[in-house]
Amino acid sequence: MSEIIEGIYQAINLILTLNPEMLEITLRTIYISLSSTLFATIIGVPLGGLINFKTFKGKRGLVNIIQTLYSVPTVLVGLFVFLLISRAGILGELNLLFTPTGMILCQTILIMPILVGFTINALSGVEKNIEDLAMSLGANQFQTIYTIMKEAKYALMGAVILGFGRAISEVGVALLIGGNIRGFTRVITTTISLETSRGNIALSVALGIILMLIALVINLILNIIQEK
Amino acid sequence: MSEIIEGIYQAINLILTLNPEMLEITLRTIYISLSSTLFATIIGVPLGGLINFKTFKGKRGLVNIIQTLYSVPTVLVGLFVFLLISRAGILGELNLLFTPTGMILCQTILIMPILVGFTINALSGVEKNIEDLAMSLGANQFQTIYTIMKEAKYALMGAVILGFGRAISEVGVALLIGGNIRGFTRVITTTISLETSRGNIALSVALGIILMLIALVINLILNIIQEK
Amino acid sequence: MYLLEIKDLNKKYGNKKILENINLKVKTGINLGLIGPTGCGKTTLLRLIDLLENPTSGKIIFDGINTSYSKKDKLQIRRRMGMVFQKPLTFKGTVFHNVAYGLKIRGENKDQVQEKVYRNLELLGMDEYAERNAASLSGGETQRMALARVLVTEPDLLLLDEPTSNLDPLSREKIEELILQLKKENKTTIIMTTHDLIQGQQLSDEIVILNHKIFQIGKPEEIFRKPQNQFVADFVGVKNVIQGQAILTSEKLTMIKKGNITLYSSEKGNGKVFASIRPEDISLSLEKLDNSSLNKLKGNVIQIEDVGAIIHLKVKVDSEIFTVYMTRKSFLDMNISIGETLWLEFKATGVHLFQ
Amino acid sequence: MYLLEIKDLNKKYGNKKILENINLKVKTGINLGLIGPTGCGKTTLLRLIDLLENPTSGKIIFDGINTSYSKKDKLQIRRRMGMVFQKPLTFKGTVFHNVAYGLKIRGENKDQVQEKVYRNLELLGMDEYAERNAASLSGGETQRMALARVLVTEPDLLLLDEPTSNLDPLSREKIEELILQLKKENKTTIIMTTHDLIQGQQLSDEIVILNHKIFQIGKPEEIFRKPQNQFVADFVGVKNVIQGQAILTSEKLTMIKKGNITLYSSEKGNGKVFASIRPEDISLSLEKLDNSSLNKLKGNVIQIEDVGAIIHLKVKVDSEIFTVYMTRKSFLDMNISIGETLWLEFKATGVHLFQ
Amino acid sequence: YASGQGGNEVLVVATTTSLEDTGLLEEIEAAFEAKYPNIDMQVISAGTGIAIEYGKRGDADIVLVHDREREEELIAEGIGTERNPFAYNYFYIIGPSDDPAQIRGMNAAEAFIKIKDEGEENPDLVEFISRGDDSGTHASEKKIWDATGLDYSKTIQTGKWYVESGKGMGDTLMIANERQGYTLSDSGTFLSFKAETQLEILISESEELLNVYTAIPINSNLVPDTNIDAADKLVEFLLSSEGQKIIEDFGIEEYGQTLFTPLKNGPKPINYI
Ligand SMILES: Nc1ncnc2c1ncn2[C@@H]1O[C@H](COP(=O)(O)OP(=O)(O)OP(=O)(O)O)[C@@H](O)[C@H]1O
Ligand SMILES: Nc1ncnc2c1ncn2[C@@H]1O[C@H](COP(=O)(O)OP(=O)(O)OP(=O)(O)O)[C@@H](O)[C@H]1O
Ligand SMILES: [Mg+2]
Ligand SMILES: [Mg+2]
Repeated sequence: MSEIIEGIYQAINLILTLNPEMLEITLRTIYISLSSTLFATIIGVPLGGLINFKTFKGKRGLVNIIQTLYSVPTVLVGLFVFLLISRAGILGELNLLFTPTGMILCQTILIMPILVGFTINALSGVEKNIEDLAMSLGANQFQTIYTIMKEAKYALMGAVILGFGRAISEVGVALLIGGNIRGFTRVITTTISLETSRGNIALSVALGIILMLIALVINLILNIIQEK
Repeated sequence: MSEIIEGIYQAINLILTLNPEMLEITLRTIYISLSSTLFATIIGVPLGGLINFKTFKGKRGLVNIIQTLYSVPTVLVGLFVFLLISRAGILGELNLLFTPTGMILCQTILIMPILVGFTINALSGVEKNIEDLAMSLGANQFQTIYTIMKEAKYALMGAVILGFGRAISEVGVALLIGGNIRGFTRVITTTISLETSRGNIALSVALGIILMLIALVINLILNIIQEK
Repeated sequence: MYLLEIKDLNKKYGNKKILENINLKVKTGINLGLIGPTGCGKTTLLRLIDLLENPTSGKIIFDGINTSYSKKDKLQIRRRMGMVFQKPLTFKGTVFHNVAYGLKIRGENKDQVQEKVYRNLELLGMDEYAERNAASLSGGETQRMALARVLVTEPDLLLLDEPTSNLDPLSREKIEELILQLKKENKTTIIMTTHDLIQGQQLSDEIVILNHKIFQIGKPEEIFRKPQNQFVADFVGVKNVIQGQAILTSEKLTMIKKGNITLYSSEKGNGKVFASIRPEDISLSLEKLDNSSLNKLKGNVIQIEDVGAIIHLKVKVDSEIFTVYMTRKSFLDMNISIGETLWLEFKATGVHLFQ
Repeated sequence: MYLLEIKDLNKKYGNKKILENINLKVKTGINLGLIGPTGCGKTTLLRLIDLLENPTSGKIIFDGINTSYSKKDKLQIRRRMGMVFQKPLTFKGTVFHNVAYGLKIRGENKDQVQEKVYRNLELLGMDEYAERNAASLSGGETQRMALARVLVTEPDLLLLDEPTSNLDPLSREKIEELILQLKKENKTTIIMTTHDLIQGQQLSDEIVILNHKIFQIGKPEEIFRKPQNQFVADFVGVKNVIQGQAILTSEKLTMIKKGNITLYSSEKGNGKVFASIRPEDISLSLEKLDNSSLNKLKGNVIQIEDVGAIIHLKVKVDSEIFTVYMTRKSFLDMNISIGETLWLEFKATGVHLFQ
Repeated sequence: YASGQGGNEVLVVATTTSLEDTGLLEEIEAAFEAKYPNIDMQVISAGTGIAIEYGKRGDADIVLVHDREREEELIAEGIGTERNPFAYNYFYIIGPSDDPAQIRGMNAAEAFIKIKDEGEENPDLVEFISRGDDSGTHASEKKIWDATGLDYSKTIQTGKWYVESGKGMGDTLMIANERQGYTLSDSGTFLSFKAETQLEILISESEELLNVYTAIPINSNLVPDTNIDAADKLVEFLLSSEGQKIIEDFGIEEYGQTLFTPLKNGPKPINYI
């Protein structure tokens, strides 16, 4: 277990010395995971809202499929997107492979089911009557959905935090789509995986600790936003 | 994209031919991920219940930390458990490294924060008054918690399905703790990762499809349980 | 003009018919009371009117617009209505937020919102509560907040589902005054359900007696004095109902016989009828008096009930039991006790006939 | 024996004192009415008694056990109580499930649960609803289900928070009968809040007038006839309250002066006092009659209100306005109209004094 | 410095993990980009199979691998332009220090036969951990089995002693350490991991253990959009005396010994064709 103590020590050291490469990797990690979370939220939450509020045939089945997608392995999403954006793929022209943009795209897809699914979960927890109340007070469909989301904001924020957690901690997509290119697509998780395969376990632990600190800070910020 | 069609074709083929190695890997995958989900549920849901119902100083902070743990990278958990159960570790005696049991242990730890966190989320969505109602009708603390869980069963089942999804789709822990040893700790995700590194993209896609089918069936079963 | 017309409205839940064949016209500016037993469909009807639910069949026409046609108009129509729900409902957040909601979603500017919210909270004696967490309000406070929440939007049609059920008498009186004032000053049309018959009678211009179907529509005094059928009579608490055989004896007089009892009514009737006499129309005396009342019955006091202002007596005449009201004063003056023999007198104009 | 004793109870939310210095003893088997304006702390008091909330200070002693001591006893004590909440609350699931809840958690066997649930549902006319989704019940149905849910557990102490606020008159009467029956047959002690003063008066053995503090405890007739202070008088709707200067003229008579009005009361008073006369104790005549009533005042009719059974008159005497009740019959007989001059008469025993 | 900035021409290099994991490519990248400031060299490290796949799909401009058979296939398909061997080292046969199968001093093929025999007899004591992932290292292992005259696919079915990790070199070494088994490792990875394990080099410098690293630019005629110019420049650089010097010196600082021998400037291996 000495590696853990060593890891903590190294983590403190990395933070205190403000290692420029570390800083760059950290900022990129935040940028990529926050962007994917943002996009997935912007698309997934309204989509979840729509599914929750519409009654249609096969809704139950759709929710089942969305929940099944929680189980999609990152490599599978990675492969799928890879086939799409690799030069030989349909979107090959866009040159997205091995770029941060490609990573954001892929992670957005990856965490989308979580956001859609847990939006549905969160909203279905809100009393049905609140919907009536909002509508009765003259809210249009959009305003009604927005109101109910505000009622469920605690649960929704949980989903967003989870999506963010999945994005920032994810390594499969980051490796396959990002390629772990130093100075360009290297993020904390891929660095951990590289350092682990190099046998630098203490350094990996240190990086893991830094990742957790980032996540903590971002969660705190998201929680403050939620309070408003 | 031809690999995807090829992948679907191969998936059908693998299923129809009942490839014995494939069958073995599939059963192991189900065994390991269901076991971890079960343990994490048994521990995590009551724990989440306890946290939700007790008022104590630092509760808010604790919830924040739990939510932060959504972001814990699988490699980090993997490394931690690895250091614990490897020969040189404290639990080295137990010979858990590179065994299915070790994988279950580690995945249980991995998905625990999700179950605890989303249990809190789900329960906090239940009207505070329901708690009073249960207590007033003479429910003891345990019965009160159980009642509120039943009120929130939809959201709780969402958390369990998510935990299961994370466990079955996870590859970092499976590789680091399981070791992807053929015939012993190899599961679908580690096979996908192996086949991908071998460049067998279509086969990886096929395996991914099979994984999704398993997840679908298990979700359906969980949903039927929930209905009761 | 009719603000609201309901035509052949039906509503089922599953196979259960909740509302059957509802036809109703509500004039602009009137106050319509919706009265009926528990589970009779009052809330359902209000929800249908507020376009929160779709009818199984039939039409709801609001201000000339058929609400089932124009899907897009629904929102506009709903914005001209306001409903206070029977079940206390609050948005998370402060009382201010709750009351401001309707204005905010209509995009009114901040100052206006501020001004209107406070004005309406004041109106309901809730201005001190503006910054309170709405969830922590008491039952009655919640109800007043809910009313303020609707009033800020100045609806043309106000739907009130038991708006005073959680209020103490003083607060209730204030709300009742407010409702009357709204009608007078803002020409707001109001449909309100109530279980409080007195309230219904006092506040309404017209009353609908509902029990899945409409049993009677009319002015309060019609409903209470001339119930059109047994259901309404029972429900509005018409106390002395006697089923008997009627014979028209002259142009202006019907004679009703039931056992040894003979009654005279100035209304027309024939064959099997119900006759009802309002308790306060019956006077009591210790001896048979010689006066113009046509109906004079002898009976024994079997029960005395002290209901505060008024004493309720039950007097047995033949096999029928009559309820009679009298003031405490005359009760004490006459020194009535149980078992005493008394004479009941009432005029033929006081005997109402229905089937 | 006292089933419940409350000693020096205080409850604050934040800095707001909700309940101050509550002292109350509730005898086993009695029916205590809790009456007070909106937001006065009724629900809070019931919640404290049901041990759902902790007092800021003070003791609640149930059947001799101090509930603040023994944490473990709380559950046992709570199982001997039952509360019907003001806000309609249901567990997800059927009506049966809701009503069976209390029995199931007490571990009763299936047959017994089945039998008791159906017996109580029937008692409340809800047996047909057993398999219905509880969330889809109407307001009144929910309230009846909530009562059944509590009754199955046969509590020693029943706490009812506005148990009939959503019920129509007929259902309400049934519930009222049920409450009286429970008291009689099961010796259940009941504490109930109500906004319906008549209900409070009819059902309660004792009434507590609450407004954060206890303003009066007493038998219903004491409360309604002899309010101890202005608050209670106002609240219970004592109509004719006159503040004047009292002089004790003899052993048995107090003279009260207010402007040109002089009143005589058979109660003792001195200095500044309030005098109240119940509207139904006042009789009216067109001329000053020569009889034994000590109080005879001349006034003008300024308002006539028709409240169904009874006519309410407002009569202006000097600068005071008196409310007088009379039956429709005598109203018509006397042919009273607005502006008419009348004589008010009442006995000295009908004038109640308080400060 | 960050290679993401400055360069306006991108050179994507797909490499097997062993080159990246040792850190050699980082130094090469630094020097190469210093020389060609307008080229941004981006290194993707992946399993041999997927690295070659990247090449085939045009996602990489050049691949650096160590699997002769597949390299030749790539040339034959016309996807790779030519093989440019630029460095070599030897695989090691690694095992527990007590060497339960007693293979010390043998050549690679003999050692494999010994491990198999002992392993079949006593699978609790003697195990061989194979990468089993079709990597360059795995390909070399197969070649050694071929050299023993045994049929590879039958051999690996003969019992519990043959364990397939299906993972990268580092992880496979960890498994070997945990199970106290034998394995075949490239020298660079083993030296990185030595400190973490109680394993020893039992056999090195056997003829069959030769491990040659090759650079293959991707043919821009067949796979459009690849940056063949920059790829050629990298090949040129790897084979230049500057590049060869970097390879020669790499590792002395960290491990006290060289990890790779430059193939153009350094001594040629025995029997090298
Ligand atoms: N979703 C539903 N499914 C089945 N029955 C329903 C549903 N919703 C309401 N009902 C039934 O319809 C009837 C009418 O309900 P409604 O709420 O309109 O009654 P109400 O007249 O408002 O009664 P109350 O005075 O008790 O509030 C009730 O018997 C109720 O149980
Ligand atoms: N959590 C809280 N924070 C602050 N004030 C509160 C809180 N809960 C209740 N109150 C206030 O305490 C007062 C008493 O509330 P309570 O519910 O006991 O009133 P009540 O007598 O039952 O009124 P009602 O007749 O309207 O139901 C109210 O003014 C209410 O706003
Ligand atoms: Mg209703
Ligand atoms: Mg209350």
